[in-house]
Amino acid sequence: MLRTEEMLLNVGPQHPSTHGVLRLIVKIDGETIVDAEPVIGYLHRGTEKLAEDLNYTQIIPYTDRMDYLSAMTNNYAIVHATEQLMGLEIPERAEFLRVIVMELNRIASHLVWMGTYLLDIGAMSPFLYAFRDREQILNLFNELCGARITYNYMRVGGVKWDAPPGWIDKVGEFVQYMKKQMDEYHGLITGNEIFIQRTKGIGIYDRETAIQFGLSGANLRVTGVKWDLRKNQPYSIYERFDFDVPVGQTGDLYDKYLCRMQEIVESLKILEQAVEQFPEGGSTMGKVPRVLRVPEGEIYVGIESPRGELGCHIVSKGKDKPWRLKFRRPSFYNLQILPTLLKGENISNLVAILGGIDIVLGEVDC
Amino acid sequence: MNLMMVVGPVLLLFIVLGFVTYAILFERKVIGWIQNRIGPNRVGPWGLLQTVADVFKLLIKEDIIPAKADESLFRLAPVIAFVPAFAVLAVIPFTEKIQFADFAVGLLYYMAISSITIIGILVGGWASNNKYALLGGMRSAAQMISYEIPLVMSVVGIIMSVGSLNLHEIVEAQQKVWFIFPQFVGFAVFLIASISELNRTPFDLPEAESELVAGYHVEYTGFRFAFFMLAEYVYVFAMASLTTVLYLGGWNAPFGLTFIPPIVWFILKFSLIVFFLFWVRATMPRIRVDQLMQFAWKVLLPLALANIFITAVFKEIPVIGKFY
Amino acid sequence: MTEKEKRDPASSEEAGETLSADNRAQDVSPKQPGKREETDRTDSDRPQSSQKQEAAREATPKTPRPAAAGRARPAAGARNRPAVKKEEEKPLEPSPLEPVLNRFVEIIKEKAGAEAIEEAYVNRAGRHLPVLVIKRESWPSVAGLLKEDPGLSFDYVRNLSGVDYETHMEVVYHLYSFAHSHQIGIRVKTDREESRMPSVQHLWKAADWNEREIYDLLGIRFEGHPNLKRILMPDDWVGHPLRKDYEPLDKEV
Amino acid sequence: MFGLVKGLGITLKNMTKPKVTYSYPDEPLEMPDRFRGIQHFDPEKCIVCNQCARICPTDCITLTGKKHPDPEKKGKVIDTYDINFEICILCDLCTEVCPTEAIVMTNNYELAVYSRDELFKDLEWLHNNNTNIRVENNSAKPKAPGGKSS
Repeated sequence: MLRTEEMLLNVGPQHPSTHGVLRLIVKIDGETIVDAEPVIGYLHRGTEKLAEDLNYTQIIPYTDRMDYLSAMTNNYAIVHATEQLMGLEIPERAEFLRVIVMELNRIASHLVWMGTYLLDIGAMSPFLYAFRDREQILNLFNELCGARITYNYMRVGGVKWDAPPGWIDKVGEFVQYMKKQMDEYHGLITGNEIFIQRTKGIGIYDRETAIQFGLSGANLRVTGVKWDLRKNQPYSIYERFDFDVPVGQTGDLYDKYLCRMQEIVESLKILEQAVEQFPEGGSTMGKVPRVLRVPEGEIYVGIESPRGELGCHIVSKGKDKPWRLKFRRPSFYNLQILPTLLKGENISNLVAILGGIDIVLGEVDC
Repeated sequence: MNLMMVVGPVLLLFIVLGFVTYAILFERKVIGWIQNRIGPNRVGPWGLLQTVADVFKLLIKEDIIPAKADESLFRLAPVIAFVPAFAVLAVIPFTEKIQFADFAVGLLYYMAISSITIIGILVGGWASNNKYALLGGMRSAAQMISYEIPLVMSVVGIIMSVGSLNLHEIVEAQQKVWFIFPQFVGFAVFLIASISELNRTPFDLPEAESELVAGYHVEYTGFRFAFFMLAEYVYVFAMASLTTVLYLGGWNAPFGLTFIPPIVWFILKFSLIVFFLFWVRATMPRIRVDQLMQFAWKVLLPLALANIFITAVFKEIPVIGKFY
Repeated sequence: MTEKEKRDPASSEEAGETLSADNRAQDVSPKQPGKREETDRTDSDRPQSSQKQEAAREATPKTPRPAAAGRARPAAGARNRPAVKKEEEKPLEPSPLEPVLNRFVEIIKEKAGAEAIEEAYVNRAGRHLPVLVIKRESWPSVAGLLKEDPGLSFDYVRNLSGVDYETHMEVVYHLYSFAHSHQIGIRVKTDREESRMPSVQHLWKAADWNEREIYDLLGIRFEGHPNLKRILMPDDWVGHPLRKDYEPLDKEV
Repeated sequence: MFGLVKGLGITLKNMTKPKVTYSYPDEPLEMPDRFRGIQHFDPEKCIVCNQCARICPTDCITLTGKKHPDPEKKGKVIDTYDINFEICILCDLCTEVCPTEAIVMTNNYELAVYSRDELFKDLEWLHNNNTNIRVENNSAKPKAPGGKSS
């Protein structure tokens, strides 16, 4: 047999398709990958250490920068955990505004994923179409809370801004516009034979491995496990909306693509109902003392972010600063399965599989 | 006469360089429009000087040769890649009179010379002593070789119909019927194989941005990098003109509209093919290496052989034989 | 640091639970499933005690889920400010997850020995999460039990975090079981100086990187972990940043 | 094969659609009213209560007050007020806690400079940055009675 020599290839940290500063030390024999070892920590900013001497309102701008593609869900994670620990009551209007902005953010995050995923596989145009539609969501956020990416919109006990006049109808219009756009995406990508060839039957793992590795979000649902925190452990007012949880069968990359596109459609459904049932009056901020003194105790609350279960574990000693704040970051768990998926694949599949698990390095390194 | 021998090629060189600059700009504009954006419009009116600015930038860029690179091969690679691209244009009959070299084996000359570029790319990938470049070089060698054969096989159908390799005669044989209609299968195989020869999407594996960063020309900077880009776009020029000559009847006017001069017809058909190449680049994702190989050997080659067989059979049938 | 807590929050909370219950009256008025309006809150000495919306679900049999896994909570988790702890409060109405907690405790006591569990209580704030504090020595056997025992079968690690309480270090596991769809919180204590912890990486693969992260940031060495080295900080970093006694390199930040 | 052809059809159709890009450097890009741009500071309103410096997550606001010049009035007057825009994350918490709306966000976002020390904006600069100031402010200033309760 021809003696082949293994070669160490450094993929990243500056590499066009690692979605951030992830470094993969890949041992390859020719083009097939023998072993891959992710090296992370290039974007570690020590949020958890900083949080220990910031009071709860000051932590919120820091959470925007963890999963910078869906900052609203990060805001909600810490605000929801604090409210749960304090047993606070959130007014109706604030709950509706929160659900609307979180679902809009989920759609924006999935659009970014779909755009960059197609770019990894080689098609240039879907990336631009995805960002064109996402631009509309960012404009909506810009009108609501004054920022496009780092919203800092939620506060313990409610939300900072009320919806400006006419904003809710703009959300309604966007929902109709986005439904038409979905056919364009399905026409351009779903039927594309080359895309199917590149993604069907690749990066398959079964239900047990997914649960073993603690995967969550679309990565877990793609193996047939119907686990969506909005349904299984409902928080906020998600029980009032009926939407279903898309679940895949085979667990390959094509299923992940279909699952995430279906999740966009489900979020559109939620948005439609939320806009319909939006309460007229009501305040956006519950009764919250001037200086937040969170009672002593410990709590872990998980919510469904576009990448999976985003949990917030707060240990408080009755002060206005958390004693220990730990974020359960879905991308950190989802990235662990990469080495086992990559064994025996080739370089082109490495890029496709890495894109498929949809990680954001700001969240992995926290 | 020998004055023409010198001025002609220089003139052609300038035309081709002019084409290359505006083809790059046209490509970026077309892909821009397809993606709902404007495309380059900052440099010069409507961005017309954009490519000129790019080339100028590449000229004044520092010309780095990696320390551990194989010096002489590193310098030679772009030359090997570019020269065949330009030499191939000698044999293309633009119109009745404008042709630089009209010899009997024009098509064979084209196919032979165009495969020298593979060596240039392989040497470029190997000499820059960079893992990504090596991978890019390996991939492009495998791809070009495996697509050279269906490319040549698909053209045999035309040669059988015309009975000669001379491009001039091939165009003359298409006075009444262009070969795209009788040889449609051959045309399809030829088009796909030519896209792969040009290393363009969906076959742009050697310089797959998202995987190999930039494939074989990752270590090239400055004007050497410009040479590789030049070679690629001159090949677009050559391949598009060859497709026009072989399948779209060169300078023959469709349905007898001969009042428009033949050179204009040639340019029209030529730019249709070029637009199609850009259009495909904006839409298609990239094929994987092993799928690429299977596609070449298990799909294109059998199709090309079947085409030859069908042409041979149809030639014998009296009624429709005259088309073949 | 304020005067040291004589008991760490968990046990004081537990004391608050069983010994004395606050005097908040909880009226669990049944509500129509869909309609959700402000329940009347009896004013009590605590500023923020209030009825969570979920209380409505616990009263109405709408959700098919068994009561054991019900999310409802009769009373909010907020308790008295530790300073003014009145002893004579009425005992809290036992949380619906009490039986679940007791079942866990029995299985573990019977299979892993009685002394394995230091404490067992229901964390009311955290959606009535049954929490067990396990001794470090018996943690490997209890972990194996939690994973393999048919009655428990916790196969999904939801969260794994390290906490530095200055008096001691602690690792907190939140596990979930897809088979029985119930969840549990485990806390294992270890002393601060040379803190050791048996690794559970062989049971749940998700714990691999998490343990490396806890080692990297808090310095708890996990015995039995295949490659326990830093994951977030640079490899040659000195010290473990999340420890309370960690003096940062440049104070200016 | 048909998926590819359908895809080509869609891209061709998109060629005819209107362009969506802004031509930013030529035409300025207006931001909605609530946009969190560079702050505007109004020294008269400031009562030197230090709330903004305390709430700032990155501690980039430094201010010093001095005794009120004419004796009979008590309280302080602002003397120097600096925001270090190297680390300011424009999170809008300072305007939220300011009781007198002395510091307010504007819609300007051009902050690119050639050298770092130009990023230390002092009171005078912040005061002159008074173009398109935010109209609707969500600060701690007590609303006029009967105002929108938010």
